[in-house]
Amino acid sequence: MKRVAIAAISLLAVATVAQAELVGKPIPIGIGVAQTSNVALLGEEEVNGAKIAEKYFNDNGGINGTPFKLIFQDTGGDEAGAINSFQNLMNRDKVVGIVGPTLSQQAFSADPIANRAKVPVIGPSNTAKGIPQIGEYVGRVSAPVAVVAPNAVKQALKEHPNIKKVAVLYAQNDAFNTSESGTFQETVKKMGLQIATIQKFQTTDTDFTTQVTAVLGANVDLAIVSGLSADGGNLVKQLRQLGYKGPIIGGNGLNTVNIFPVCGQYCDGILIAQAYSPSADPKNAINNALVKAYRDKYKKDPPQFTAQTFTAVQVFVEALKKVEAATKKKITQMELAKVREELNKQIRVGTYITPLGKISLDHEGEIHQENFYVAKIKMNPDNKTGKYIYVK
Amino acid sequence: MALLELENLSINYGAIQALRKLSLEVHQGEIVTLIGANGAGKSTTLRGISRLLGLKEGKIRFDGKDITSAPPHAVVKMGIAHSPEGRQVLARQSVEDNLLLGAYVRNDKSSIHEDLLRMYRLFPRLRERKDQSAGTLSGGEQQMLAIARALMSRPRLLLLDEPSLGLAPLIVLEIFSIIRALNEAGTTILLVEQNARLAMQHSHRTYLLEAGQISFSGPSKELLQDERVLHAYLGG
Amino acid sequence: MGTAQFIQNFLNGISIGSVYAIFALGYTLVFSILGIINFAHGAVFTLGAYFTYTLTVGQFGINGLLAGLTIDNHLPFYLAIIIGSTLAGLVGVLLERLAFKPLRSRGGDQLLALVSSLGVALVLVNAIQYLVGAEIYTFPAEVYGTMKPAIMFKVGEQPVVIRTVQVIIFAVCMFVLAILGFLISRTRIGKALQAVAENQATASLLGINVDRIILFTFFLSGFLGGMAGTLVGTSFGIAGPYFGVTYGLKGLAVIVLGGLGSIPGAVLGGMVIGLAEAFVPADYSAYKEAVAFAFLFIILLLRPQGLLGRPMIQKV
Amino acid sequence: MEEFLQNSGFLIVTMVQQSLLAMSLYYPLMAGQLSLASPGFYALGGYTAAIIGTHEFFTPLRESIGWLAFPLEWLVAGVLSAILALIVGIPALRLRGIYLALATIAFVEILRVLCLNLTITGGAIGIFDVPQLFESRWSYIWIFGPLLVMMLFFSYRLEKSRTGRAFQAIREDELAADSMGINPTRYKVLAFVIGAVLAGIVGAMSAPFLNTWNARQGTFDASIAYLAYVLIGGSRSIWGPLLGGAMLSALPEVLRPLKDSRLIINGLVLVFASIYMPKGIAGVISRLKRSLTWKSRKNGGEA
Repeated sequence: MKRVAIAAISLLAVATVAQAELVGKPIPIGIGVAQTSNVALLGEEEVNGAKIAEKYFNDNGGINGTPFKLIFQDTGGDEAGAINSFQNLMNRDKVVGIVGPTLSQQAFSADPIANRAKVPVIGPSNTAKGIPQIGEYVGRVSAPVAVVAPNAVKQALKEHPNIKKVAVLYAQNDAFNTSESGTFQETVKKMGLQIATIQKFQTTDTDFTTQVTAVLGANVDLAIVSGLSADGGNLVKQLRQLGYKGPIIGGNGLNTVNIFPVCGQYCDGILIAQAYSPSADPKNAINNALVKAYRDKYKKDPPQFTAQTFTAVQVFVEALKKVEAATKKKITQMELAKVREELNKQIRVGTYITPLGKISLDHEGEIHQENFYVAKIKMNPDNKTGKYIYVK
Repeated sequence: MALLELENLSINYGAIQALRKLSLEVHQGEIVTLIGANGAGKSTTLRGISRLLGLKEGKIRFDGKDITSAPPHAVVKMGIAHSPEGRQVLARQSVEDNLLLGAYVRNDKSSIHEDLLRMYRLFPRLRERKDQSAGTLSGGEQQMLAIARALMSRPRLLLLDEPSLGLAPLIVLEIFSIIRALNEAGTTILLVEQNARLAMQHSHRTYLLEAGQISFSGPSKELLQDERVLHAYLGG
Repeated sequence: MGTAQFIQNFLNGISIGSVYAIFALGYTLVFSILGIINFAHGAVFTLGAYFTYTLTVGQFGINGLLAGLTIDNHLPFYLAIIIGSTLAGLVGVLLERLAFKPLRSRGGDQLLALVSSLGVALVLVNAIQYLVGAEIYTFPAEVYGTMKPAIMFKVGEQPVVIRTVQVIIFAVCMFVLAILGFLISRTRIGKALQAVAENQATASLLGINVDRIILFTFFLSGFLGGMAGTLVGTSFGIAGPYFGVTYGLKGLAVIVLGGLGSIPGAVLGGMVIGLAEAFVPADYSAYKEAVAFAFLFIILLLRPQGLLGRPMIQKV
Repeated sequence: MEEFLQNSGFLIVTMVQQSLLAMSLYYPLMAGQLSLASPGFYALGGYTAAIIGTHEFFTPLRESIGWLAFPLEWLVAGVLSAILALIVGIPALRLRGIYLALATIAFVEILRVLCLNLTITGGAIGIFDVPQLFESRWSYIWIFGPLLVMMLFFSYRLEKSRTGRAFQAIREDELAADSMGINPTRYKVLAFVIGAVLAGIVGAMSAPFLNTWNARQGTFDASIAYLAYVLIGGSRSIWGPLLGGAMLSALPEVLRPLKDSRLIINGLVLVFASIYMPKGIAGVISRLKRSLTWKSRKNGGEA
């Protein structure tokens, strides 16, 4: 009896290995981002972008007529959660590729696993150095901020030529903000300005009185803030409330409409280094479509993570189309492993016209983005909503 | 009719059975003494009555009402006050606050104050120390405080657990004369005492408790003459 | 450090400290009576802020079950904060009934209360996210009427500044401390509360309904937590469902420093840690986070009962 | 089967890993000490492995000893944890009950802020691209599994030994133990160090397992999670933390199909488990076992 059972199990095992799996229909694409934990604030923006992309691209014919569906697996805020989410997506949900995870730290943990399993991953918000280098199956559509930041400083100098002393503030427990601030500091030095004070905080902080009074005490002409929406917004608000009058540059983490309610009227005038601008290019049709869909549903402009996740889905969709063109076969008639492999190749070929503008992914999977933007925040009279006015 | 009636009371401490089907009665106006060796279940009986301990079986009636499943604070409200064994005063609070907390169940503000003065008359030492925190009192003073505090609720039945424990002989006598006085003023008293002879001399009836059961009972005067009781508990 | 700088740091410290203190008040209250740490306090704090928000603004964001919902009947802020805090108090009552009382009456390990309150925190935080998403919600600036956002004065030539809302929080903190002090040392229920805190069995022998006092304490703790959450929310916005939970850890340092279970201690502890953080030199701001815990560690070694605590009988 | 391991292998190994971390809390508890320091030592161990595995300073060493670098990492992590445990434990273990727990929480937080600020620990990003011992996550069972078996055996021997009895005596009554000639401080520190070394080694094994290491490993949340493992599992036998760690770490994954509400349910389970299983899972099991044997004996008697 026991022997029979073992035989049956091994037969089954052989069978699953031998019988190559086909891609399911609709074609499954995985979204592994933080839907719970305190990272969910970012994850929710990503989920919204993914959902809009799913509807938009399916309405436009899916993958040459075959619909695709997004499968969401929550990563939570930690590394193990990201791995579990990815494992589920790869092995149980049999996705052709994964968009995720939310944090760079999670990416360093989960991406190698997808890479070894030869499942293409596109990071929607992983900006740390070294992400594309994890492996050949790992790419991203979130530009490392080194290229974005200098523009904002230049713009500030253009508007206020007298700037001499600069204060730099950043959230030290956040990977992105730490590295972004490094770039800001280098840029400032290169431009011959003086860094009068460097203040660190945590993304979980709310009270910045000490940092702000240090900035005020240093008598600076420019403050550069690298933080996320809640902490960054509060910091800006407290800077202004306590009497700082000079220009403020916000890092890319402040490029979200989520900061409007936090700093309210005090958001006005912040220069923001942007990897995505909802209003930079009125001729960008796909961005217009995203902005319209988002406005229809949520009554405001899409934040950057929403646009980047939308873009990640778009890259998958267009690359899948290219796979069909290259192999002259329908995706749904191909083996899963083969599709993943081909898909990964095609992701890195050619360019994409996305809400982020024209982008491409190089052989390593790093994004090359044609345009970066600097915007200035203009608050509406209600002091709760506002816009990013594109300045560069 | 009995003021307090215990019927087949059994109480367990974990796996140990502390009381086995104990029955006793206390009548209006009596002083009843409960004597027995250490661990016989005397304090357990009192703690059962004031509902600090859960019952395994049995019934408790007070003034004809079944209080078996009443919570401890309700029992106090019905007129049973329990002055527990040892130093169960609220050490962090002042003597006066301890006394006022004794009257917690009462609403008649003015007469509470009268009673407070009465307690100070009964226990002048407490008056001297009324603003001190109770933890700084001596053992005897704490005992007085515990009794006085119990009296502050104007109980119809007073449960006294070892009022003489650790006190100097003179103070013990003082306390017993107070007990007598209270009883004459109308308070019914159930008394647990190590000092059996003294307790019996001051009480109307006595129950003898052995291994969680009543082994003997009767008017204190008779029991004081009883050979066996004398031998076993009165060291004579 | 000049005088102005010193005064500025001092004010900064007091203003940060008041936030810690106001969080810690309800936290320490439950400890004082049950000798346990209520990990769900941070969640109740958050909930209070959301309640008040719902009553004053009533406009929900784009995520969660209530996405897009708008409530048109708005209450004035002072009324909303009272009702919101009362609701938070009721959540506290529920918390006691569901997570603490069953444990007590079953005589389980006291430490289990940590786990069950942690469970409640998990439920509350995720339920909030389920309903209103992880977005940031903010109170309109007008909740305190038309006041200047900051107060500035000069010491010598140097300006010293403080945010008005911080002054309000500090004032409320002191007011609450005074009211609590009166409530606890002067009223009947306060005396009963102290008796229960000291010895539950003795308290019940005095005719005090221990159960009801514990319930009252949880209500009070929830009420204070909810009010604190709202006030802090008006200052910083409600930064998602984990908003209050992040105070939980530092709150522990605060209440231990002040003396576990001591109400003035919670305020003093908050101020001391706030001041210590404010006086960390700018160059070492990265280590500011560790200051509270360094204090915690040291005070535990030197004086485990805290600054204002009594030497403790082991409770848990 | 292979597919199952592919998919759930990581989770199963995580369950073993979390059981081990729960056990690291159990040893101090054997001697009556409620220490929540394990996440600190876990973090230290992880950083040790990640630094030895990636830092250029150790490149010649790695090249000369090959895969032996891994056991070396475990050893170094264990030794460093022991040293740090002595430094922290000797002053801290004078505290009791919740006070010790709070002091250890403070220790974990101070360590976290330190790791966030040092260059060698990689700041906020941490250390990534940690060299791998195995290809698949599931294979990591070959290091965590034997460690678990070893620790079970060790605990079994410990409980029967003089040291184990000394722990027991201190747990029951420290003063009485002292008067019996047992030096409480010595044994308390010993129990603390055992737990720290275990947590440190688990950390060193986990850095490759998780591919990366950063200051988000080993936090206050972890302290509380491990405490929950031990209490829900049962704090009176080594099986308690083992079961608690395995079950509670698997719970959110088991609940994954519930999507948005999975963590709400997870929280409810914690509440109900603490209320209805006051002696933990191990307690429930031993009660079941007792009532079964009792019943069968009773039935046997009647027959």
